[in-house]
Amino acid sequence: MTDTDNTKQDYDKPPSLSSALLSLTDEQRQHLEDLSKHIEVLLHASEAPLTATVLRKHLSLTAKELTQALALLRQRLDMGVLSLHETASGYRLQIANNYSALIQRVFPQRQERLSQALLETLSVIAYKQPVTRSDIEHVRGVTLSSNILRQLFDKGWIEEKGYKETLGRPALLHTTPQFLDAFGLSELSELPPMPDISAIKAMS
Amino acid sequence: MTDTDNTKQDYDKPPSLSSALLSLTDEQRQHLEDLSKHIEVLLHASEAPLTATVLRKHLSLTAKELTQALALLRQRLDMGVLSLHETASGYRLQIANNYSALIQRVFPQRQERLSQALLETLSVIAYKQPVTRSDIEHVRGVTLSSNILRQLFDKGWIEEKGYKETLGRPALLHTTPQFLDAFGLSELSELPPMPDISAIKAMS
Amino acid sequence: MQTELKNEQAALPKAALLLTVPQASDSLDIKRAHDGSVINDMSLRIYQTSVQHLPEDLYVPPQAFAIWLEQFAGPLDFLLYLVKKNNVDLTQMPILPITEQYLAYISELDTEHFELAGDYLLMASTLIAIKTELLLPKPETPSDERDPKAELIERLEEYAQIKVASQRLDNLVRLERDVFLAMVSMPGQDVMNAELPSYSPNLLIDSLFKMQLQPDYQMHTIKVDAVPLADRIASISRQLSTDGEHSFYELLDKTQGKIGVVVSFVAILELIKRQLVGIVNTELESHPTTDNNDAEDSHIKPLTLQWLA
Repeated sequence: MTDTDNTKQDYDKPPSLSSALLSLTDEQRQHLEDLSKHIEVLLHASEAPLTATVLRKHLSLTAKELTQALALLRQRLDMGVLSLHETASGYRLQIANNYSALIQRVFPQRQERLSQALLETLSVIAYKQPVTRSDIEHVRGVTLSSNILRQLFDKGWIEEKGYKETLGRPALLHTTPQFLDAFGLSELSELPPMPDISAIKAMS
Repeated sequence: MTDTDNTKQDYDKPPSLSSALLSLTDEQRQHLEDLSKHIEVLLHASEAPLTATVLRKHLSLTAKELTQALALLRQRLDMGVLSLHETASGYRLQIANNYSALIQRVFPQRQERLSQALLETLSVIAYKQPVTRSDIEHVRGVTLSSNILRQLFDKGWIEEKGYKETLGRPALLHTTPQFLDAFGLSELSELPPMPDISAIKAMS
Repeated sequence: MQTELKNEQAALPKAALLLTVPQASDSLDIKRAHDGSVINDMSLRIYQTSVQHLPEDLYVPPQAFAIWLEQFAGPLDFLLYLVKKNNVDLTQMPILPITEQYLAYISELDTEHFELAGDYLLMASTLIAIKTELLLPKPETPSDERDPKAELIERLEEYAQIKVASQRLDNLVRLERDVFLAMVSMPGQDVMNAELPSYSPNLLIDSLFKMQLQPDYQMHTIKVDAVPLADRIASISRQLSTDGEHSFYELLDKTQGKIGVVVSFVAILELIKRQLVGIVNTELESHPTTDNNDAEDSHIKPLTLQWLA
């Protein structure tokens, strides 16, 4: 698999890009262009980062097609404000680093404020892990917005690990060591004790 | 304000685009290019759509600069997979319509379905606003579950505003701009027409 | 699919509870009726009690019951269905046979579960009232009272209108079903994280309290909300439920000035009203702070609050 080789080159163009794309016919190039757009769509739509394996599976790509399509995608993104970022858990699209000052100026609250919906979701995952998406919806009684999960993945506070052996094999969500760091805990057992929710619910 | 003029042209290229950008010097063009990138960054980073007024304020733009920068942004987005969409509460970036099927296939969990009970409740609020809870119960003939209201509040589609001057001063429910955004409407008058009574009678 | 079914159940408690098909919660076994799939060999149960025979003039094939289970949104919806099934004009609705059908249907319900079917029973009583009126000889002098049958038909019409409107609403191109927002991540963590604050784990617990204690959206909303009441209620609930009891004074959060104290006080009142918190009588105990105070203060008894849940 080539996707782990260029982990550290997120913001550089891979050196062999142009040579890899040079010898293509127009038709091949158009095909690759389409593939790169499909990859971009999936990255924009996914809650969690997508690994090379998952991308290849969903789009039926060969390893070579993936490499070439990603190269094309990087080329196209260079004209805009996004960059393709590869983390341990997969690829994701993020706003290029040089715009961080602009974002912080316009949305100073963007980083610090955790919405109630986000906190509730995180709490359910932290206390009841491993949980599926529908477990969270069941506890909270409302549908879970993709945007909230995406934010939790972005912060690196949750990860997908394993599947529940039930219809559709939904992914199981866990909290990460970064979550513990952010909340000043050294292990999960240090979480404040769970309130007796059923007692509260019965009375209120 | 020019931002209301092209409401209906979300997916078409504005007709006067090229002529508006033709007479620019390289330097002016570069400046506009930067502005259009800043707009793109803010739209990506914002949790809600951004109005023309907000964009102009944060980026210190004249009305003309905004129009030109948005035109450039649309031009650039055309090469990728996103589209600039103008809604009741401002501009937002969404994945171009022709990729919806791909997303629905790969991420079926992103497709939010609404129950009949929720849709009926929402319709009563949307068509008869302002209404109280008991108005909704009267029309539907069913006790209103707080779960449905909670979901509608959670999505930000409805809000309480004012009270009905009757026993108990019950709160009045209205739909919000986010409701319009979610259903692709720019104002309440664009709601699909209510079926008239005669059609209903014939139907049964 | 699973999520969807859960939502339906949560959203339609009345309709979903009224009729339960075996393993209704197991989405594997229920084929979506509107997909046109046939459900075979389904024994019908109404509230755990299996129904041997259906009301005679209301034979509904078992497939239709699956539709009923998922589709009917209440008694008006069910009545509309009966009217349609009898193939009559709504305004010409033959109230007697329809009432008979409705009541025959409802009578199959196990008496133990009648309280759950409140909405359906309310409609049943309305129908009985109308039926009675129709059977009694008409009073000679026309009364000013509204004709209950006309009123019912009006309600049915209004409901039918809303039902169609809701289907039209559902046909609109909707965000997050037909079109999707683009999601991107913020610039690199290290760049943005420079000023990331550290969070207290109590935020998590407070959010859970808030989720459970959330008023039913019937409370008045306060515009200027520098110190959110819900947050304070959650935080005080956490402190009291963890430690069992606290002195009133300690619970008044003074870090946010007067407003903070006032909001804390209101939060405590709210919790007392909901009987989650009680006052412990501590009249004769001496309080450490009273020792140094003058006589005037010493008659103020320290107040201790206790978690009751």
